[in-house]
Amino acid sequence: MTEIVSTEVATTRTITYRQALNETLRAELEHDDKVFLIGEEIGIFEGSYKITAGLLEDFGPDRVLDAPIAEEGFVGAALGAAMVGMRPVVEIMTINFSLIAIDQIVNHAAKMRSMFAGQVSIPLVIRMPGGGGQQLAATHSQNLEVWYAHIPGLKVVAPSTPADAKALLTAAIRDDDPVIFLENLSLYSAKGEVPDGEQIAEIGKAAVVKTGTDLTIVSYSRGTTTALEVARQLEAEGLSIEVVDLRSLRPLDRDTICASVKKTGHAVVFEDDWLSYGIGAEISATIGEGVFDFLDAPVRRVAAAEVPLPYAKSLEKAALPSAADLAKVVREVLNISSTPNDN
Amino acid sequence: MTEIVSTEVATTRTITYRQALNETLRAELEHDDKVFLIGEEIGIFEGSYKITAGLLEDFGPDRVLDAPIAEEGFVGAALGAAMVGMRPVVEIMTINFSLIAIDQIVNHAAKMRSMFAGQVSIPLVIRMPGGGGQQLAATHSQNLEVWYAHIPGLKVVAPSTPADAKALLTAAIRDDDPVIFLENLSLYSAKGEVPDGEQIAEIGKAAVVKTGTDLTIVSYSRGTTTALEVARQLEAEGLSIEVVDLRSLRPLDRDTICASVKKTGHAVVFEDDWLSYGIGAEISATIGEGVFDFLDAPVRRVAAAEVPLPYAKSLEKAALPSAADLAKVVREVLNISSTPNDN
Amino acid sequence: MAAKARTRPESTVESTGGEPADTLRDYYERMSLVRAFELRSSEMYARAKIGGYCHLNLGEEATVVGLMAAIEARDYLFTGYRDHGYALLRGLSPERVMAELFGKVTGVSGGRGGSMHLFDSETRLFGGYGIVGGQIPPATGAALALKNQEAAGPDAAAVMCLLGDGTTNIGAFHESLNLAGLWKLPIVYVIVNNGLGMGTTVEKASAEPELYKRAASYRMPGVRVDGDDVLAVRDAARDALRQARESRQPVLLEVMCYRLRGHSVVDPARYRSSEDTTIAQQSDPVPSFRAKLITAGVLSETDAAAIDEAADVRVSEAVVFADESPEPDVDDLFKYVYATAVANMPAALPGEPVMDAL
Amino acid sequence: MAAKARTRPESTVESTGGEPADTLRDYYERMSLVRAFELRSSEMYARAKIGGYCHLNLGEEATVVGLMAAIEARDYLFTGYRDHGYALLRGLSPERVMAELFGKVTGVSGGRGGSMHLFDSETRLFGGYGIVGGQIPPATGAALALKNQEAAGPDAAAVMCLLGDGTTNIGAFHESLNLAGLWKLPIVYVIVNNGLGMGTTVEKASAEPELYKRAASYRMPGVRVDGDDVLAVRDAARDALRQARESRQPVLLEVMCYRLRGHSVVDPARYRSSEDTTIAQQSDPVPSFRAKLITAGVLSETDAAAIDEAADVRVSEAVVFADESPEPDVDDLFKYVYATAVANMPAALPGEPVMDAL
Ligand SMILES: Cc1ncc(C[n+]2csc(CCOP(=O)(O)OP(=O)(O)O)c2C)c(N)n1
Ligand SMILES: Cc1ncc(C[n+]2csc(CCOP(=O)(O)OP(=O)(O)O)c2C)c(N)n1
Ligand SMILES: [Mg+2]
Ligand SMILES: [Mg+2]
Repeated sequence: MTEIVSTEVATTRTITYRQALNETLRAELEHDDKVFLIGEEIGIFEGSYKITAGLLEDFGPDRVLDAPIAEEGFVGAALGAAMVGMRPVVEIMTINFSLIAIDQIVNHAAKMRSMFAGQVSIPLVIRMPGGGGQQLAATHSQNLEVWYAHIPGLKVVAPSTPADAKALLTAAIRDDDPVIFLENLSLYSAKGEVPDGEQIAEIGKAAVVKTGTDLTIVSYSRGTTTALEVARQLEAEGLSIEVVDLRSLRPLDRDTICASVKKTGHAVVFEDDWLSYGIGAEISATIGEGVFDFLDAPVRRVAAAEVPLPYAKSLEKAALPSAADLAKVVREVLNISSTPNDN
Repeated sequence: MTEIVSTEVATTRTITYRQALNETLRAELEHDDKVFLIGEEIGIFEGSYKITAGLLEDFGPDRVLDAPIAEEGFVGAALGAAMVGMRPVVEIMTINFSLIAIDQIVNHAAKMRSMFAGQVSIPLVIRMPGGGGQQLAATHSQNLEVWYAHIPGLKVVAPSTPADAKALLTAAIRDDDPVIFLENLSLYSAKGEVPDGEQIAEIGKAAVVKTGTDLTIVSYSRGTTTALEVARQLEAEGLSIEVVDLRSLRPLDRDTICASVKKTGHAVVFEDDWLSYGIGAEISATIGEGVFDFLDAPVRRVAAAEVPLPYAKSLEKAALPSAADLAKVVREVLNISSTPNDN
Repeated sequence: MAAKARTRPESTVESTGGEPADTLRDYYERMSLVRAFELRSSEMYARAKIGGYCHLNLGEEATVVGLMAAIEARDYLFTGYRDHGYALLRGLSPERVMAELFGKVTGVSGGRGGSMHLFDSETRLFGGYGIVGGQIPPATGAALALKNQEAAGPDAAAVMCLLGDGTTNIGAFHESLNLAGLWKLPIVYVIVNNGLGMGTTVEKASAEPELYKRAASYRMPGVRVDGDDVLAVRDAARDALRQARESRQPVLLEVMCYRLRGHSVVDPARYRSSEDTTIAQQSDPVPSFRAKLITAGVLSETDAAAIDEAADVRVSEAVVFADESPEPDVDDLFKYVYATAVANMPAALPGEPVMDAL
Repeated sequence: MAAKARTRPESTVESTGGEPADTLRDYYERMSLVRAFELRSSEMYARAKIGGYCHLNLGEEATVVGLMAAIEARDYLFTGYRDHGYALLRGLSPERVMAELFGKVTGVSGGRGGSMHLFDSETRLFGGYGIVGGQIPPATGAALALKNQEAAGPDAAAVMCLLGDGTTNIGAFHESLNLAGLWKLPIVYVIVNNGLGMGTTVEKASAEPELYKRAASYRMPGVRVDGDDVLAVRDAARDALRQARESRQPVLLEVMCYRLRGHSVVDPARYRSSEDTTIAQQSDPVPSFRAKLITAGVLSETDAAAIDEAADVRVSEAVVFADESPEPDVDDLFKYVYATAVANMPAALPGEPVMDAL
């Protein structure tokens, strides 16, 4: 399922996404003494979502650095440390707060190497969770990954499984460019098989996480979990659904997406962000351009309603895309096409 | 060309985009004493691009307020003033610097009305130019409008002519919601016919600025100028090109776009931002979904190369989309289709 | 660690003696109401009646009461996410505050904001903000508008902007205070210094931990006051507001208090030393003010018990109201996104097509 | 207005006497080189050889020379966009600096950065930044790395971070200085206070216009020095750097100087009063240092003229070099976007299809 560049062993364990991140951070802190962690409350508090539990104790305050509430300051400081040879891994509590640091990320980290003609590299990882559905209300429930995905100079990955979390985080930390590492609040406790030993994924590659012949669902991060759930459920109805997990939003693996849709002739994007100008727009445009002649029905997008997400459970639920919404649209797309398997 | 809600007269004058903005700001300062201007160097310096020339002198420092270099602070202050009944019009020198204020714009201005159940309105206009092509290098040459276009709670307009600049700015200032008013460095000196008297455009409406039957070019802001130029040039070759000027990026007028493509069967988007996840992605996706059955060829996008824009003229020119690039792609799209006029 | 590490210097403002008994009793009633409300909120969170994040004013009751006794109805109040007590004492009914926490349509923000985003235009409670420091620029802008809308004087309105100690390290704090100092705005910035930003002590967050001293960077008076002393807080805040409204002199007021529990209801605060917890408990302003009033003969034990009992009943009523209120109607999902209707506003639910077939 | 409005208080640092004649002559040579380079840049801009924005150090030559005389080769330098003089005195050849301004591949940043973005990894000139305040967090982070990479001491490296007076009002300034003060980082923040941020005077931008005093918010020493006095600037900067490298004590150093012309080469500075312009011209450090050295017998009129002439020749050579250098190759457009190649990196030119047909 994960496109692995180097593997060592075959044994696996079932652990949570949180645990996979924690273990990978630990392994990378051990692997390279230029790696250090920086963020708010990652030390004594062990992280808002406990991703860094135990690390301060074992690596000390120079390697696991608690920062004041100053996102622009400490993200920029991490960038500066990267410029002089360190390999900082930043935690921003949630993607919502990254807006305060975005000048440092987009106007600086993303541009320096180009603007200075390759004289400096920025081996910087910025980890942060996005996601709604926890009743955190409008300012704390955003999925703004499309902003970062739009920016040359950044790499943006969004793993959907514990195994990918491990392999992509390792790759991100070893990569010499700024990598936005997108986590998701609702994935932290998700469990999955994770191979032991060093695992390094290839950034920029999507994965076909379930094969099928009737329709392709394209998703990423927590969306892939839902996509797989819906695909399996529809299998019982005799529909054969392929699921493409993007894994990397920038670079975008257009070949894998288009190859899948070329085969199935139908595509639905499932995304947690707002519909207009969201991740799905690029996926749909890519499919429309790449495999126009193979497409039997319009590409549809299942995305969040375009409102600042309300706190009330009823409204929040209505606004966020669900498995039921996805299943409904998949059925609509397949009904629209004359024959499900006509290509 | 402009969808006008109210008009008074028929006389027009030929003035620059800059002049249209300046006169409109003046008219609105006169029209409503709750309107005030705030921004860096808009007073004594008369604006980095001289849009506010003469206004400090005529309206005084309470109505034309020079702010320190503190984008987050003064944009947020304008928002706060809007909350208690004022109608601030902010100038941010360029869209690049808006990143420093983006937490106030996106996490606050865009969300307050929803989050507080309509108890407060935010009649706030944020004017700023985007655009490359002036050798301002990577950090000063961005087109990040897609970021704002993605955000519910904001309205985002991007006029391409002096007349629209006037009518949309008037509409924006009279609107009770936060409006991102996108200007463009390379349009300021562009001239056009502007009707005298009060002009108020309807926000959320695109305009067919040239009719044609073979292919639709969708664009906005300075791109529309190039699109019209290319359309006229191709007319000489016997091609009939329709040009849709989006004018409003949020809300997006999908009906006008799709109605045009339904007629022409072919579409090209011309945009100044980076291709992946740019404005064109949504336009392409919209067309793919809205008029799938009428589309005779894939929708193509002509956008900027995905690099931080270099300073050197040669590289800058290569990276930015030109009239020649657009003409080439229009020809490619029409060649791909069996007959140019087959629908 | 927080409490131990930081010395609490002499308050720069002295609490006035000779306060009428009625006032003192009234203040105790308010403190007791906030205490009861917060304890019940914690309980309701545990029972999953409240979701999301939920931050309490436990331990800060004297600060809340003192500040809200100083502010006038015409003034505007902006605060962070630790806002329940301020909303209650701004005059909002416990019913409507609890209903907001429950995400009900009867809540102060229609159920859309939740605990962090209480807002009431009538009483000029102008939010409730969850992004650290996010309230500071808008509060400053409200003061800018006031300055231009009315003349300075004892009857002028002012703005009070609350923020935490940890919040002083964010850029928006600096940018805003500079604007206020430069433009002479009628605003009082109140640092509610409870010694901790989540698990981080002031000393580990601020290079200058005597936060009121940061006012000097903006030629603004900086004042520190004991937050467990309700009268001292009130007087310091009144004086600061007076300067703001009469002289357009912005002020930075630092109020020293303790956070009795974790950062939010789900935080067990294991990072906190037992000494620190002990000090915070010993400084608890509710029992200590109660004891003081009893010693002074303002209240009898029975009176005090009756007040606490009444507060509890009041909060119970609020819970019943909140519980019985309906959730917002899903049909109203898009209701408040925009004030001015324009063409083509998005209104699709997830999975709906972007447009009808042409 | 700027110059008139602000009093220039006694420098808190005194310039040392008894400087060797060679050193003084050397400093004059440097000042003269910067002056000649900047005047020629202005001319080349007018001839459209230089594009974009172009900001000059005219009037700031004593500051530039003094600061660059203090910094050591092992130290890192971060600056804003007004960076030509610093690059020259960091040891970059006028050829490579001028070539960058011309957008040529031989430029210090390969023609990709232009005037605002000079960078040279070898001499540790770490940019050249065009976003106001953008350099401050990275400079702070470089100091953080240094602190962890090596021990404090006279041979340790430090960071010098330059910024303008107007830049002190942005949030990144506050956040960064707080981190430096908190973590005891080896960094010196230098405010090059030329009295103006574009058309705005310090007094209209900063509530506390004595900017060095803002250091107190971070328990950091704040020092102000006369920027027209090259020796005073050098000594103050050396002392600050010493504290940074030996004691990990960050310092805020404010250098008072004048901007001789407009904000950038295209700004006629009409907003400036004639008095202010006069004062700036009278304070011009190049002729005044020249006169001082002649009076002191360090230089003869002929020597001085020869130095100026040599500087001019040097710059002429740079112009020829820049002019004759090639522009970057369009095939290299994507060359530096990423350091680590990964799958599917975008490399399409405008109008190319997003992917080959499958
Ligand atoms: C910009 C931003 N960064 C981080 C957070 C997460 N966060 C919420 S509260 C908090 C601590 C704030 O501490 P303080 O200002 O002392 O207020 P207190 O909670 O003590 O009332 C943090 C870091 C946030 N909400 N916004
Ligand atoms: C964030 C940001 N806001 C605004 C600008 C536009 N701008 C460029 S230079 C400048 C003035 C800076 O003044 P100062 O810090 O005093 O430096 P000086 O130009 O005097 O050297 C401004 C406002 C910018 N580049 N970046
Ligand atoms: Mg606190
Ligand atoms: Mg300046």
